[in-house]
Parts: sequence; C-alpha cells; structure tokens
Amino acid sequence: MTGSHSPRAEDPARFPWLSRHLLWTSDPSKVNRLVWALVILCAGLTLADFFYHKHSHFEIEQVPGFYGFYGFIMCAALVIAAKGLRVLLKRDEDYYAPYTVESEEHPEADLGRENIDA
Amino acid sequence: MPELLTPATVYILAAILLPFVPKGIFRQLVPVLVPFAGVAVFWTLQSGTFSSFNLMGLHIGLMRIDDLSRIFGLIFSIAACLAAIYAWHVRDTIQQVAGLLYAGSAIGAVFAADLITLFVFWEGTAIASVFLIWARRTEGAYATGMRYLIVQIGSGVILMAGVVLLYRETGTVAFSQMELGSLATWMIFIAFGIKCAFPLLHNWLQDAYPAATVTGTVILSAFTTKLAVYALARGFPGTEILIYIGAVMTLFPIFYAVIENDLRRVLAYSLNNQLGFMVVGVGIGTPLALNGTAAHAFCHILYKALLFMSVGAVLFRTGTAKGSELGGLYKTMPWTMAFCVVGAASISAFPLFSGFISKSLILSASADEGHFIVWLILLFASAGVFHHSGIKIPYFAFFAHDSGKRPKEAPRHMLIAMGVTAALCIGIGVYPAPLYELLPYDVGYEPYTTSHVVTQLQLLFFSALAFTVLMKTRVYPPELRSTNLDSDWIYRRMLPAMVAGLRHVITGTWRFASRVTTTRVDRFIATIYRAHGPQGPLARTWPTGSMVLWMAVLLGMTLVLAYI
Amino acid sequence: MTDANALLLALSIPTVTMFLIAMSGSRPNIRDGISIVASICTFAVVLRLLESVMAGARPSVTLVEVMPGLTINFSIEPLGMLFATVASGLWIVTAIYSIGYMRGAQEKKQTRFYICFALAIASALAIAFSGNLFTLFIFYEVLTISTYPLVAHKETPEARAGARVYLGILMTTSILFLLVAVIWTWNLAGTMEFRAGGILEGNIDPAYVPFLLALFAFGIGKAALMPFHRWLPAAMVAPTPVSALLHAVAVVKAGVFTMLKVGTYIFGVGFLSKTGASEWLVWVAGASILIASIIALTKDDLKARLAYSTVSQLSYITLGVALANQMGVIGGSMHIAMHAMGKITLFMCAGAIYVAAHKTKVSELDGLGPKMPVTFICFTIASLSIIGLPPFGGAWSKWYLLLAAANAGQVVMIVVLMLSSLLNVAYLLAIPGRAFFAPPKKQVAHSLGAAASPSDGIEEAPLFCLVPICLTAIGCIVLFFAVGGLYEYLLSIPILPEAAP
Amino acid sequence: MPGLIEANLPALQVVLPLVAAPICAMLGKGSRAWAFATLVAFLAFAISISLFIATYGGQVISYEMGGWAPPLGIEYRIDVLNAFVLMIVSGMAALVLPYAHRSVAAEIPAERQPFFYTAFLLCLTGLLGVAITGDAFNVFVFLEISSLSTYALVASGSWRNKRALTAAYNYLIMGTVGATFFVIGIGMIYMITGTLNMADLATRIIEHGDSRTLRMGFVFIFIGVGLKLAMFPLHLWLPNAYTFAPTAVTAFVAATATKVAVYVLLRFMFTVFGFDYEFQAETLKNVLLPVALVAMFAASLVAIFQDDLKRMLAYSSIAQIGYMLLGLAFLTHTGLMATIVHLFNHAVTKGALFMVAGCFILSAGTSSISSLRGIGRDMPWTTAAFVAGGMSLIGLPLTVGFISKWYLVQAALELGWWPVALLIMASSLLAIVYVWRVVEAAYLKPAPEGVTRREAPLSMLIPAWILVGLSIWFGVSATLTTTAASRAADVLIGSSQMLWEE
Repeated sequence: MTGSHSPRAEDPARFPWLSRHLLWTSDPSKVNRLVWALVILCAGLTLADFFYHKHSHFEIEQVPGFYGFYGFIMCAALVIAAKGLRVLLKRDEDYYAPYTVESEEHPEADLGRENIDA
Repeated sequence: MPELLTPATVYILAAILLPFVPKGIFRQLVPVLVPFAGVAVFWTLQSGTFSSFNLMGLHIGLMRIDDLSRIFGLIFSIAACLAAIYAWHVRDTIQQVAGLLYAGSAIGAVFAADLITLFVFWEGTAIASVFLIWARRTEGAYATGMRYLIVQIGSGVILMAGVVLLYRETGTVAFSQMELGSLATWMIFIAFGIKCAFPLLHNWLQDAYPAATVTGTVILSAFTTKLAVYALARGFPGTEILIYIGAVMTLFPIFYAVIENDLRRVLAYSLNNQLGFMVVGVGIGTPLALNGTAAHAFCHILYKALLFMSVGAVLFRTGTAKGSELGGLYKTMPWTMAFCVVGAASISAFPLFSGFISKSLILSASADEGHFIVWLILLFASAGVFHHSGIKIPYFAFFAHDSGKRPKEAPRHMLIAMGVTAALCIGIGVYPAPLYELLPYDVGYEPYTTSHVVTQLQLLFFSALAFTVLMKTRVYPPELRSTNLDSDWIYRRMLPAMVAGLRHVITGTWRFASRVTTTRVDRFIATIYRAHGPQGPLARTWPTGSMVLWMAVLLGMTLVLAYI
Repeated sequence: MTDANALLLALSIPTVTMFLIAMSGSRPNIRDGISIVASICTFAVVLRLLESVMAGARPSVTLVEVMPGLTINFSIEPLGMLFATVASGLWIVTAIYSIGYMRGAQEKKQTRFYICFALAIASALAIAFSGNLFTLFIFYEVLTISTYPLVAHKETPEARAGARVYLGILMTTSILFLLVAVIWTWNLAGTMEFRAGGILEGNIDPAYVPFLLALFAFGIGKAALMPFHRWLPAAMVAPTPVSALLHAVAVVKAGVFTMLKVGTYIFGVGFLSKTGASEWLVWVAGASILIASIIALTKDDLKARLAYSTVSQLSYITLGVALANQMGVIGGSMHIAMHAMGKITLFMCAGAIYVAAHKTKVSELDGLGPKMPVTFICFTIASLSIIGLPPFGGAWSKWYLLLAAANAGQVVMIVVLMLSSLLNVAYLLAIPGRAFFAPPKKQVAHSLGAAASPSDGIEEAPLFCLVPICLTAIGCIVLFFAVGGLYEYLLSIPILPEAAP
Repeated sequence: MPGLIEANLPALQVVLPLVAAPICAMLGKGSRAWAFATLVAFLAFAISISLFIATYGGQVISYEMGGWAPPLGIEYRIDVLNAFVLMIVSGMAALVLPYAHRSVAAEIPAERQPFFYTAFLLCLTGLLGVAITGDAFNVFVFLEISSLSTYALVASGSWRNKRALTAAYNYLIMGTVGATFFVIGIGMIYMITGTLNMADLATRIIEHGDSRTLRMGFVFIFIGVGLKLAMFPLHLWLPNAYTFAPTAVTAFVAATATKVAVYVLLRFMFTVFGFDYEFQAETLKNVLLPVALVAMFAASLVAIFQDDLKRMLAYSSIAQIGYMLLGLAFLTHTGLMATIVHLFNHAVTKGALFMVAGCFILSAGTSSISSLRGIGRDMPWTTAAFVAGGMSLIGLPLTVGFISKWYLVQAALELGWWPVALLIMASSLLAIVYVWRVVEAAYLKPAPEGVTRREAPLSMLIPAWILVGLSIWFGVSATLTTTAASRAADVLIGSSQMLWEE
C-alpha cells in the first residue's frame, strides 16, 4: 500500500480531479514561475504602502514595507538560528529509546484499518 | 439534593452508559450527539451560578454561566463533536469513554464557579486524557503516557495545595480573580502554568501529543491547554508577568518547529506558540486583549484540530507523520491536502481565514498598551508560525519531493470532520461578527481595514519569499530523522541519571551497612551462644565448689559494702 | 435492645461465630454461610449503634475490673464508631471474597482460617470500642496473635519466616514501647480513660511529652511507622483475603486508629500543639510517606508494592495526628475510611489476578487488562482513590490533611503530600496502565508458543471474588459524594476538653 | 469441737501434714498412700483458705504454740502475707497431688511410692511451717525439713535418670551451705538482741540501732536465703534439680519452694530489719538490683538455647525470680506489691507449665523440644495449655504474668527508672523467644515419622488446666490477688516504718 509503484497507480489519469490540477507543482519550471509571481506580489505589496493611509501605533510601522522586510529578515534569521540550534540539540532518533514512540515502527498491519485505531 | 444537571454530568453519564450501548452505529453516534445535549443544557441559561450547594462549609457551584465561560463551553462542545465525527471509525470503547470523560471534564472545569470543582475537573482532564495516549498500546506510548500523567496530575496537586492555602487565607474557595503575591496564588498560578505549557513547563505537550493515537491527538489538542488559558483568563487577567511569559512562549517553539521532523510534534510546537498569544492577551488584561484571547482560543481550537486531523489522516494512511518520509501526497490525498491548507492559512492568519480576525485583536491590544518589544516579538512569532505551520506542514507532507507513497484518500468520516472544521475556519474568517458577538466584552473591532490586510499580507508573503529563497539556496535545513533536545531532557536523562547515581550510592551504602550489621549481629549472637548455649559457662553444670565460691564472692561484695 | 447490649452483641457475634465455624468445619457450605451471615448481622448491629452515636448517645459497658482502677471497659465515641463501621462493613465483602478466593486457590485448612478471621474481627471491634487504653492494649495484642495463624496459613518456610517477622516486630514494639507508654500514662495520669481533650495535660512535664509520644508512636507497630514497618511486607506471604484484612480492615487500621485515639484522647490535640511535642513525628511521618513510596516504586511483586503503599498511606494518618489540629484529626480519620475502601479493593484485585491468571508480578501483567477488564477497572478506580484524585474518596482525606498541614504552618508537609501523590501515580497507575495498554511481551509469547497465543476471551476470577471488588470500587466513588455526612459526623469527635461538670 | 478446730487452725496447718507424713509411709500400697496424701493436701488447702479469709481484712492472728507466750515460746503469726503464701503452697500441693498419681506411677516403682508421698507431705509441712511461723529459728528448722525432704524427692527421679542422684547430692550440699549461712545470720542477730521472735526482734533491733554485727547478720541471712531462692549466681543447683526430679516434684517445688524462700527474705528484710534500714537499702541497690537484672537476661538467654523443655523452664524460673528480686530492690510499695503478686502468678504459671512438661514426658517419653515436633496435633489440649501458660510467662495481657509485669514496670516508672522499665520489657521479649520455640515446634513443624503420642490422661490434664485457668482468671480479674498483695506490702512497710520512726 505504501510506496507501491505500480504503473496503474502512477497513471495521472487515475488521480482524483483536484490532484490532476496540481500536477504542475512537480514541474520545476512551473514552480519557478510561481516563485517569480511571489516576488512580484511582494513588490506590489510594498508599493501598495504608498497608496493608503496606514493606521499605526508605532512610528516604525510608517516605514514603507516595514512588515514585509521585518517578516523576511526575521524568517531568514529564524531558519539560520534554528539551523545553528540543530547542531546543539540534534540527537539520534532513538536517543530516548526504548521509552519513546520514535523508536517504534508503526504497525504496518494497522494501516487503514477502519475498525481499530492505529 | 442540589440540581446536578450540568453539561459535565451529561458527558459523564454518557460515558458511563456508553459501554452498555450495543456496538455499531448507535454506539458511534453517542459521542457525536452528546455535545449537542451538553450545549442544550447551558445555552439557554442566563448568566449566573447554578447547581450551587454547600459542602462541608465550602460553597460549591457547579455551573457558572457568564460570557467567558459560555464561549469556552461552546467551542469545547464543538470540538468534542468534530473530534467524535473524526473518530467515527474507532471501535475502542476505552477511547470513546475516555474521550467523553475528557471533554466532559474540560467543560465542567470551564463552568466551575469554585476552585474545588475546578480541581475535580482539572484532575479529570488529566486522568481521562492519558488513556488517549495509552490507547496506542505501544511501549513508547505507555512511557510517554506515564510522563504526561505525572505532569498533569502534578499540576492538579499543586492546584489543590494552592487552593488549600488560599482557603486558609481567605476562607473562600470561590474561583475569581486573584492577585499574585502569596504562596497560595503562586501555586495556583503554576498549576495553571503547567497545563498552559509555560516555558520550561511545556515539554509534556510536545512529548505527549505526537504519541497519542490519530484521533486522540485531535481531542487532546482541543482541551487541556485551552482550559488552562481559560483558567488564567478567569483567575489572573492583567497579571503583567503573563505578558512576558506569553511572549517567550510565542518565540522559542518556532525555532524547534523549524528543525522538528515529526509533523505532529511540529504542530505541538506551534500549538505552544499560539498559546503564547493567548497568554499575552490575558497578561495585558484589557477588554480588547481578553476578547482577543477568547476569540483566539475559539479559532485556534478549530484550525489546530483541523491541522491535527489532516496530519492524522496522513498518519492513518501512511503510517508515519515524519517530514522526511513524506511528500507528494497531494496526488492521492487531495482533499486532505486542501483542508490542511485551509488550516495552515488559518493559523497563519491569512485574511479571510479565522486566525486573521482573532490574532489581530491581541496584537492590537499589545500595541494599544504600548508594549513595543512584545509587539515585535508577536509579529515575529506570527511570521514564524506561518513559516513552520503554514508552509512547512502542507509543503513537506503533500508536496516537496515525491516520497512515492500513494495512499488512499482519508476515510469519508474524516473528510467530513475536516470539511466541517475547514468551513468553520473560513466562515469565521469571512464573517466574524457572530463570533465577536459571543466575546465576553463589548468592544467594537473591525479586522478588515486596508492597512491591516495589506500589512498582514506583506508579512506573510515576505515570509513565504524568505522560505522560497532559503529553499532554493539550500540553506533551509532538510528534514532529518532526529530527536531534538528540549526541557524534557532534564527529566528523561538528567534526573534518571542522577537517580541512578543516587540509587547506586544508597544501595551500596545499604548493602555495606547491612553486611556490617549482619556480621555484627551474627558475632553478637555467637558470643551470646558461647556464653549461654547448652555448653556455655552459664548453662553448664558446675561443681559444687564453684557455687560456694560464688557465695563467697557475694558475701565479700556485701561485706565490703557493710564496711564502707 | 439498649445501646449497651447492642455493643456487647456486636462484639459477641464474631466471637460466637468462631465456635459455630469450628463446629461446622466439615461442611464448607454451611461454614462459609455462617461467616457471611455473621458478618451481615454484625454490620447491622454496628449500624444500629452508629445511629445511636450519631444521635449523641455514648454507650458504655464495663466488663470486669482487672486491677483496682483498671477496667476492661467498652465505650463508644465517634472515632471508634467510624472504625467499627469500616471494619464490620468491610468484613462482609472480605467474607464473600474469601469464599471465592480460598476455593479458587484451593487453600487448605479453611476452617482454621475462618476461625482466626472471625477472632481478628472481634478484636478489631473491641479495639474500636475500647473505653480505655488498657482495654485497647489488650485487644491490640489479641489481634496480633489471632492474625498470626492467618499470616502463616500456607505453612511453607517462607510463610513461616514472614509470620515470624510479623509477630516478632508487632510483639516487640508493643511490649517494649507501647506497654511502657501505657503504664507510664497510668502512672502520670492515674487513669487511662479516653477523655476528650486528653488526660495528660497538667500531669506531665512538657519536656517528657515527646518521649512519651515516641513510645506510643513506635509502640503502635501496627501503624507501620518507619523504621518498624518491615512486618507489613513480610506479612505478604499470607493468602490475599488476609492481606486485605491486614492492610485495609483490621490490623493496620487498628494501628492508626490507636494512634488517632491516643493523640486525641490521651494527649489531646490542643496539648500536643501547645507543647510542640509532635513536631518530630511530623517529620518522621513525612519521611515515611516518601521513603515507602519510593520503595514501592522498586517492587515488582504486586502485593509487596501494595504493602509499601500501605506503609506510606498509614503515615498520612499518623501525620494527621502529628499535625495536632482538628483538621488533622478529621483528615486522619477520614483517611481510615477512604484508604480502607481503596486498599481493600486493590488487594482483592491482586487476589483475583492470582486466582484467575496466577500472576503475582507487575511485570507479568502486560496485556492482561482486556482479559480481566472488571478487575482492572476496579483496580484503576481504587488506585485513583488512593492517589487522592477526584471523584474518589481519597481526594477528600487528602484535602483535609493538606488543610491540616496548612493550619499547622507545615508547608514542607504540603509538598510531601503532593510528591507522594505523584509517586502514587507512578507505582499504582502503572499497574492497570501496563495491564491494559502495554503490548504483551514478545519473548513470552514466543517461548510459550501456540499454547499461550492470546485468546480474546474474558478470563475473570470467580464471581465471589468479582462482586466484592465491584462493591468496594463503587464504595470509593460513593465516599467522594457522601463526604458531607462523613464530615459532619467527624466534626463530632471531641477535640476540646469537656467543660467541667 | 468446731470452735476448737477454728482456734487451732494455725497449728493444724502445720501439724496436719506433719502427722500425716509417717502415717502415709505406713499405708503400703501406692494408691492408698496417694489418696491419703491428697486428702491431707486438700485439708491443708482448706485451712489455708480459711486463714486467708480471716486475715484478708488486715487482721493479724497470733497463735502461741503450746501456750507459751512469745517471745519465749514459738509464735505463729499470720498476717495477710503469710496467709497468701500458705495458700499458694497448700493450693499447689492440692493440685499437684491429683496430678502426681499418674505421673508418679510412670516414674517411680510402686513399692517406693508411699515413701515418696511421705517425703512430699514432709516437704509440704516444711514449706507451710516456714511461711506460718513467727520465730526466726523456727524458720530455719522448717526450712531444713522442707529442704531435706526435697533432696529426697529430687533423688527419687533416679529411676528415670540416674543423674537425679548427683543433682540431689549437689542440691544437698548447696542447700546445707545456704542453711548454714542462714543460721549463722540468725545467730548473729540473736547475739545482739537475745530474742528469736520476729516481732520482738524488730523492736529490739531498733532499740539497738545499727551495728557491724547486725550488718553481718543481715548479710549472712541475705546470702543464705538467696541461695535457697536461687538468686543469680547462686542458682547453680536449680537447673539440674528441676530437670531430673520427677515431674510432680518439679511442678510442686518450682511453684512453692523458691516462693517460700522469697517470702523468708521479705519477712526478714522488712519485718525484722525494717523497711528503711539503711544498710539494707544500700545492699539492695548495689547488689540485688544488678543481680536481679543480670538474672532476668542471662537466665532467659540460657533458656533460649536449651533443648530440654524442663531445663528451659528451670532457667526461665531463675529469670522470673529475677523479677521478684527486682520488685524487692525497688523498695517501694508498688515494687513489693509486684514481688508478692508475682509470687502467686509465677507459682500458678510455672506449676502449669511443668505439669504440661510432665504430660509431654508421659506421652512422648522425652522432654526434648526437638522431639516435640508436631505434637500440637497429637496432644491438642496439652499443647494448648502450654501456649496459655507460655503467654502468661511472657506477660501478655489477660494473663497473670501481665499483672506482675504491670506492677513491676509501674514501680520502675514511679522511681523514674525508665531504663529499668525498658529492660523488664526487653527481658519479656526473650521469654517470647523461648516460649515461641516450643510453640513453633509443636504446631508448625511436621511430626516425626512413626511416632504415636496420645493425649495425656485427664487426671493430669485437669490440674494443669485448672492452673492455666487460674492464670487466666487472675489475669482478667486480678483484684483479689492485687489487693492481697497490696495489703501484704502495707503490712511489710507499715509495721517496720512504725517501728523505725519512733
């Protein structure tokens, strides 16, 4: 059931309707196009700041695109910090074994069984 | 006999009767229908305290209805109903009973007008919920459950001790606003804090939720922590320290969430982060902030349940919830994916989704009160939560690189549960007025202003941009099978090691001492035996002369006395 | 029937039962029937007395004057009445349970067993009704001796060794310390009557009070205060109904009851708190609570674990006395009832597990829950009650003990009680938790092969075992809701000296 | 006639068995002699009861032997203490003799039995005489009568075990040495006072005041009587004598002889020398107290390791004598009470236990504890009697042993000597151990293969159970004994105090 690669299952035509319309996400060039769309959207939102009266509590909010830049910088910082943190905190998956759920294989036989809870 | 018909009694009665309902559709229907009955009990009542009586000089009030308890009661009931639908396939009586008891206790605690009742239901949630973890029936789940239970009951006993002290100080057990200051209130505060997963007291959450069963996690995510938020809102509104605690709570889990592999644990971290917002709201304590807390709790329960449901469905079908093992599932589980995205959008507070109309209340309140740093932190946390919950969860589960797994779509009842939840999320987001009506305070607030929408979109899209850039540049940390150390290390590694060391020392000493004592005692008995045993001098038959000698000795002794 | 006659009747029913059982020894059905009927009659009479006592009556009967001024006197006051009610009420369930267990486990010499059992109950009731310290001491010893054959029942070398420890410690402490304390009290006060507010105030140099209290506290070996607790686990060799009797009904409760009685009616709570003489006892009891819990955690043998749990729980009651205030007395006495109900359930469950599955170790219970659901659900309920969680009786006694600690300003003891709850969770709930939810051990299944393949069928103990278990488990819940009446009743325990007539 | 008898009861008490003894020797066949001796014992018992009733209220009967007025003549002076001891002695005789019939039949050849009963009656005479007389030298005479007959009685155990002869011989020598000491002591006080009547002695000693000779006299009497009562470490004659004597003798002698000796000590110390005689107080504190304490422990410990039941009981007796001496050493009213009440209590208890031991010997042929395994099933009544007696020996409540211990501890606490109180308790724990060994062997160990043991005959069981019954009866309702003891203590203290305070 998991990881079966039978051609029948791989046949896009047999995917549900919604999935068929999302198959483009597997295509890198189309994804790239999406990225560019995102960049443009961001630029647009930054520019939008100049066209309305911003209701604010703090002065810094008046900086155009403040929210955007703050979000970008902080998120990048977050990821980089977390990456650093990983050096410090990462342990083997079975670090706490045997008293941990991670060390256990999920019972294959239980998958999808509707009468019993996995 | 006081009036005992409260929502909690309804649930508890149902739980008791459930095992006797014939198996099949009727039994499955019970957990779905009971919440309606529960709501019916309190919905029509005016504000006030009901079912109150005097027990041993303590004023007990089982059901206090006011705006704050009503909204929490309502959302708990909704969550119970949705979770029951989601768990339609579960035929495990223990889980069903535990689920009902758990929901009932949580609702009972919400309506508690006095601290005794609160304590009773507080412990009730602890006990009932552990079965949802244990029900997974693995060694690891058992151990996790035990840890969870001890922490939860620990919270309960601290609460009880606090209540005792408070009762002694003030002579009342009414559950009303308290001032931090005495030992009693601090204890109560910490008891609430444990359930609310305050920083360093939080780890039970990330430990337990991923260990529970698929359906169990959904139920768990709804009640315990929000009950704690409610209790804080009731007992400690406007307590300044809560603002900082809440700010820290919003902050640190996002770092963990980024590097965590198990998606259910990622959700647990983000749950912790969302709780932070509510705690900040309680800490600020203005009507707006408290409204924000209530609203956010309401929305949060829904979208967090939705997220847990969708990840649970994935787990249910694929047998894993680890980011490193998943990917490309949209191909066969599109509906699940869609609902997951709705949940993700809600938690990220996209406009038109529920998170947007509740989180902004808290942010505005913090800004209104001029807490600049806190406001910045909350903003950062908002971006962060989008980052790990809004993007990471759907992305790694359903897109990213194709894991090759082609599971079936989630079962129909799960889809229904997710669908209803998603509809509620969107509904609230689009049309927040009814929710605002329910909020405890009458404060006019308009979420959909241009600046609010634009700034929020800026924040979110730039965060998304950051994510994309980091992915493209491969800076983003890959999903790895790993365990990340958290504060649970203290009690899973450090304390056991210390205890083991201590035990070693004690058993060593004990063994040494007992060996020494045994030899001493043996030697002592041997000495006694030598003297008193059948052949010993004291038991032997002595010649007559020796007794005469003794007479002489005694005589001499006494005569000496006579001459002194 | 006057109250005094009812009192004598309550004492004589179990005594007469002894002889009836002895005579009907050859016909097991009649014999077992007699013990059940007797237990029900006794309980009925005790309830009748309870009613009078609640109405304010204080019946008193003097049997005989042993020495000038020293009488064997029975008089009832609320505390004793509580103990008598608990003991006689639980006798019924134990009697029913014994039938199922003794037959199920095919024990030998059942007649002797039932005789000693009835005698033990008779002496427990006599202790409850004792009007003075002397009478109490006498029946305390009778109880020790009458339970010896029960402990040694199996007549194996281990049983004999366990029984020897049992008798040794109880006898040693009672003679070496308790008797000295009793005589000392007599010496000081010239009376040994249990009197509201105590008899020692004004008769003893306050500096000596801690020593006298120590003689009492350690002399009452049945209260299992550390370090004189060893007899309790040693007595675990006994058949389970005996353990239930020892740990829930008669023996240990007689111990803590004596403790309460001495604290309230000999020293007087006011006197104790005024002199601060019980301060050390607070700490000893606290240490006992924690250490016993920790030891319990390390025990794999089910009954041994329960035994240490009892040691710990008994110290709760001692702590209640030592805190020396009204709440302590109320909490302590309440805990007699609450703990009795919970612990008897636990022991009966342990026995049921033994009868049905022949398992005695906690580690062997994995996966047994679904086979014996009723037993383990009752076990869970009782555990929760012992831990002190709502909605089970134990929560209330803990509440009052906490209140007592708060009143006495002993914050550390509050912490001790809290920690103890958590330890209780760890060692008690782990048992049903594992039984229901831990996966069955693989290697066991492997080694036993197909024969041990898990059958889904329910394999419960005989009905005679199950019904009492359910009754007491429900009792744990009922006690939570019925606490109001109990509290009102306990308030009538006189704490202050009566006004001079 | 009844009036005449009543007036001469004190004399009859002694004369009756004395006259009966030679008659008994002439009766020939065993059973007849036994019946006669039993009858005499019962009569003596009846007399002692009536004397006890007469003196219980506090009256003192003074009887002048042969009409010679004291201090020249011999006076029988009976107060509640004498009467109490008389009752113990004659009562034990009355119970032991019925018991003796079967027991003696098994241990002594039929043709010797009349002599045995003669000796028995003589012994009774001696003991009664010691207890009743008010004349110091007369005490010595009666003491020797009883001792000499006891030597003979002990020696009569030689048909069962030859070692009885050496034991008797040993006892003879030692007893004589003791008697000599005693008589030297009496001689010394006679030197000072010129009188032998105790009441008279008391007054004259006061008049005379303390002197070295008086002290000497005291010391010799103390040591002499100490030997007779088996005061540690002068007890060495006792274990063998008790072990090898016929059971009936052991039961009787153990229950009475040492008690009478204790009585003599009490009488001399408190009536003659006076309760607050300073040197005496010193001796008691420095010599008797430690000796008593050591006896309680050393003898009990020896008893623990003994395999022979009779020997174990013998050592336990030494320990119990320690209790009596301890009560004495306290020198308080309660202490004396404890001693006096223990006289009775121990007599009853030990008598019962030795009788039980005799039953065991009769059925099992041995008194070795290891061969008593599983005997509880074969001889349930006998063993039950042992358990009950053993509980009394330990001092469990509702038995007489408890009453004694109660007063003893009470006395220690009154003085504030709480370590002594704890020691008393600790030594009774030792009693648990040695009693327990027997109980465990009897009930908990499997019987040896191929041994059949029949329950003892009723004629032996009933006396044993009567004693057990008494030990429980007077444990439950001790008012009679304690009141008697209390009044006896009053007599001892009161009379002398009155004298010294003048």
